[in-house]
Amino acid sequence: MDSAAIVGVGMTAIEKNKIRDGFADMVWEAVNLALDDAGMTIDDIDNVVTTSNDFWDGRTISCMAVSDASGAREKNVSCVEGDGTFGAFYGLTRILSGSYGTTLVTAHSKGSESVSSLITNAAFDPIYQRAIGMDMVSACAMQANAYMHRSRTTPEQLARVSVKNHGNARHNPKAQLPMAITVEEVLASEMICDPLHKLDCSPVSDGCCAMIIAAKDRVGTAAKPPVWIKGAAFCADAFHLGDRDLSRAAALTRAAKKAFDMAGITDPATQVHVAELYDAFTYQELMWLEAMGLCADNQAGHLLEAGVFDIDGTLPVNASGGLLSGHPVIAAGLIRMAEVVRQLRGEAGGAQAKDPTVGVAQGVNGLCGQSHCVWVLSAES
Amino acid sequence: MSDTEHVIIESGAARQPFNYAVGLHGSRFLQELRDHRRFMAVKCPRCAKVYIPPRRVCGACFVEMDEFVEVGPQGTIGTFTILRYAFIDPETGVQKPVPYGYGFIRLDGADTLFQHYIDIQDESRVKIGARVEPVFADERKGTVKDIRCFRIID
Amino acid sequence: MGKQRVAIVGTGQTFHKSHRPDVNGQELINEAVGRALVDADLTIRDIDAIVIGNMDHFEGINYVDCWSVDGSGGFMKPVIKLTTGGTTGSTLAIGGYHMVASGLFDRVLVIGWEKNSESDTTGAITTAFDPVWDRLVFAGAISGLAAEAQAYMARYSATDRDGARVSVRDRKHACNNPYTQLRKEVTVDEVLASPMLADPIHLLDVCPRSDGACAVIMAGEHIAEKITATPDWIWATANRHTYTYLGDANFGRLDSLAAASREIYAKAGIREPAKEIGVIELYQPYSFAGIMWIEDLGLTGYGQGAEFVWSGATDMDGEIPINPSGGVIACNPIGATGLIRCAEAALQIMGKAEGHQVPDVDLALSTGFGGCFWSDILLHGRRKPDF
Amino acid sequence: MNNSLKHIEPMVHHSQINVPYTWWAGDTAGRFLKTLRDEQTIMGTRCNHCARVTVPPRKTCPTCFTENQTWTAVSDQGTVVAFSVARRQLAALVKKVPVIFALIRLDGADTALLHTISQVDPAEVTIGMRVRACFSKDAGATIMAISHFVPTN
Repeated sequence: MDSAAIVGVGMTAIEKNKIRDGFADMVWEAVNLALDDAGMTIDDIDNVVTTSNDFWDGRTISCMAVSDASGAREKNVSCVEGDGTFGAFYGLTRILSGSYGTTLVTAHSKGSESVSSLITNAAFDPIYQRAIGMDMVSACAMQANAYMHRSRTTPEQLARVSVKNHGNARHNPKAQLPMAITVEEVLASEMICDPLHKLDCSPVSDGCCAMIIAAKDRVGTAAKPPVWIKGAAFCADAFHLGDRDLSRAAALTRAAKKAFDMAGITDPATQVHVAELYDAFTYQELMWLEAMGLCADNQAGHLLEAGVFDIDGTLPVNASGGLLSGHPVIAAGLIRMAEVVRQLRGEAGGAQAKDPTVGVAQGVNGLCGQSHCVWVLSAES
Repeated sequence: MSDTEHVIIESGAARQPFNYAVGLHGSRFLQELRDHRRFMAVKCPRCAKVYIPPRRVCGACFVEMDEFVEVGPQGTIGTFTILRYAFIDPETGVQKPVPYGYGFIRLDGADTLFQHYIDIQDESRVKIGARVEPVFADERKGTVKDIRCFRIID
Repeated sequence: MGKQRVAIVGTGQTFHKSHRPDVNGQELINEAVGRALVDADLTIRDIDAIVIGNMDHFEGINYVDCWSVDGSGGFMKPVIKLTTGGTTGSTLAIGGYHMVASGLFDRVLVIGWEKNSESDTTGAITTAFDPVWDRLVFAGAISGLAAEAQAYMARYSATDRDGARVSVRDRKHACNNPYTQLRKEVTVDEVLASPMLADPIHLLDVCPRSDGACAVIMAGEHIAEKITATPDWIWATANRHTYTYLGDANFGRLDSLAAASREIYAKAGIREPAKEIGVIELYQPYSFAGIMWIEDLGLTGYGQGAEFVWSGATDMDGEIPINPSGGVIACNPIGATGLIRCAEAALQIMGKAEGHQVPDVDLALSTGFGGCFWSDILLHGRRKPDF
Repeated sequence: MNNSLKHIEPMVHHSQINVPYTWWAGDTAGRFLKTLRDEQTIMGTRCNHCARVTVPPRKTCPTCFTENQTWTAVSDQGTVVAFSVARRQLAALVKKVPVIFALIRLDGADTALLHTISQVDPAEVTIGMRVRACFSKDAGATIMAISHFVPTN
């Protein structure tokens, strides 16, 4: 697939609490950065897709807050609820349908404004589950246990993900938590929910990302070389955690296979050069790597220890610092895509992988990775 | 077990607290209202439209705005209704007493309307185009409720 | 893979009611999905992707796309959620269109739903408005609409009898639609005698609260005609959002609908919409909109909407029947409502509207409206579009 | 940032969303919950197509998407397939920490039920552990009619 490309990306700094900024302020900043990046003005944008979540934003029809700031006035605009990768997917279809030549996609969230435990508790079924009192952390901790039990992954290996990603974030001026830490420090940090320590969990964050996707015949007008969309797919698993094999991400496996098939990739572990994955918790990076076929089953922990996923490894993973270093939900997946774009353009500075031409990005919706969206991007058409 | 009994699950005391950032444009407005009983609107540098409440971006022009202009405090009723059915205010969980006036005020000098309550002591005087002035709350805290309502002055 | 034309090949609705204690939300969704699959003679295995939406704070469930897979059939399929408030249903239809038109999917299931009986509707609607500027003094959706009607009446000297005439029309049409909620004829005098909610809106001028779901199956052009002999071709889609804060609205006009409809007419080469379009399913949450918004749609000149409605032109046997289904005034499961308009327009094109069928419809229009003055439009045709 | 706003103190509006919900359980979940309350029995549904027994029950088989289901009682004992132990008192938690959350596959069921385990040292909980349900008479027809699970010995 070579019909569309990413021609501009922009993101705010990821911070704990952007007290000066409302949603529109963040979107305005990210959109203007994306337009500058693309060498475009708002008049070059044919349509807009904003991405937000009514629960996180504390507002029904949360997208209303950002329609002016995203330049959607007098344009066709739509609003996806969920991770930004899903917003980008809808934006892509609006180009492939032939209706529009360019789509501006935004995704924003301010975790600082709400109580995330209550927001994610509301994702549990109100009749069968909610009163039990779970949230995203306690659910994912359960999945971490199931994954570790099956794959024999150790707490030290989980901690190593945190060490790597916080360390990588030191090269990313927009990251919230750049840190030089040790495995021992991760394991000594507060136990939030067994087996997840505080440093196994991503922080609460504010941030916004914007992206401009263009049809093939419009990429020539952009300021920078296009990053081509070679494959994109998404898939949802069962809702009830007890209906799934929680130690595996079957929906991710399916979405990744479809995206790789579209891109003509037969051996992702060798043909992908850089990956930005949804590491909301340390175990997720390892579990998603295996589920996507970026490494063999039960091997992610060992390969991590061998340095394969370091910036100078053979498959750098979350060279940006990942979500562990800043996690504005909803924007999170779109930021992963933007970071892959930066890598493929050679703009990642100290986090730059060596000459990558193919990268993957992933976004997640729902509890314990129920629904995934996978993007395969390439510097080459 | 009764087959006709429909089971209901209730949310009970569950609620979601929020700390909404007002933004700097809005903060300036609320502080002027609280401290000086002044209405500060913002003017678009391109189309010259005067917006209240002030906001950062003119949606029509896609430009940032930073020229504040004082508007009001008097204005005219742009449109209105008189609410006669009661509902639960989701913020307080309590019903507001009805009837009450609810309208959109065109403050002198502003191009957009300002939503608020309208005093309806004499319903016959409440009409589109009627002149109004704000009635301020005794204790002002920096919210739009620092205005109690608008009252008819002609 | 490649872009392709899109048609609706099946629709399904629940029997919309004030409350459905016998089913949870997933099961409600499932009823509509099941009927749409039967209508298209497909199984869930034939569906490539699902587009779903509602308004979160009506049911208090986060990540509904994920939660609903038991009912939607989304297990191990691509599922995406779109939400734009009152326009959600029509936004979903536009989303389904692009998903199929992109060539990435051939058969897409579009689902809109709401169980309004599970929350305080006005309380939940209030959460849709800006927490700092609008929410503190917001007086419910009906008050906003009432302010719009007041502005229109002042500008064009319309009366509450004009509004009542629209309610009489839609409530009469609803009697022919077994799926809708309120099926009782009323007179103009009965509308005017019903309790005043917010001047000038009486109880019988507005929509009820509803539980309901609607599902629509869209297919790419190379298979649509194999699925049904009478596909409903989607000719064009358009939308506009103009809201920033409530006080920004141009009260008395729906600028977003005017702009979106002009885009549609330009795409399809329509010059005289009232003559060229056969039927309209208008997202009309209260009666006065039935006068005002047909002017914004260009069916008649500004200030002439009431006269147009009184002439009978929008009745079932008129020049351009509006809301043969009974419209939103007869039932309003909000997240489904816009999609119901789309499904009803499809039924008219496909000739499946039974008791409320308008004869020989070649072109139909369905719209969506959001409480913040947003508009969506889809143009449906019996003939495959040649553009 | 422009000059006119340089010295403005950013404000935060403290608020809440306080909309009450009354969810209809529906006939299927309603029967499950009433049976819990009235008979302290855990019911599932067996799909007549794929033969999987789903607990909690569903009107439609989640995998086959058919309504062809038979009600069947499952055991109140089962096996832990996943668990976590909440140590920090996050807002959603109803009970005081530590709270042990678990997915429990009841004997006779093919899917696992989400609930809590009590009366055990969290350090002793393992995947594969056997547990049984304890019922509560005060919780009405809710999922808390199972108050928690305990180890079987």
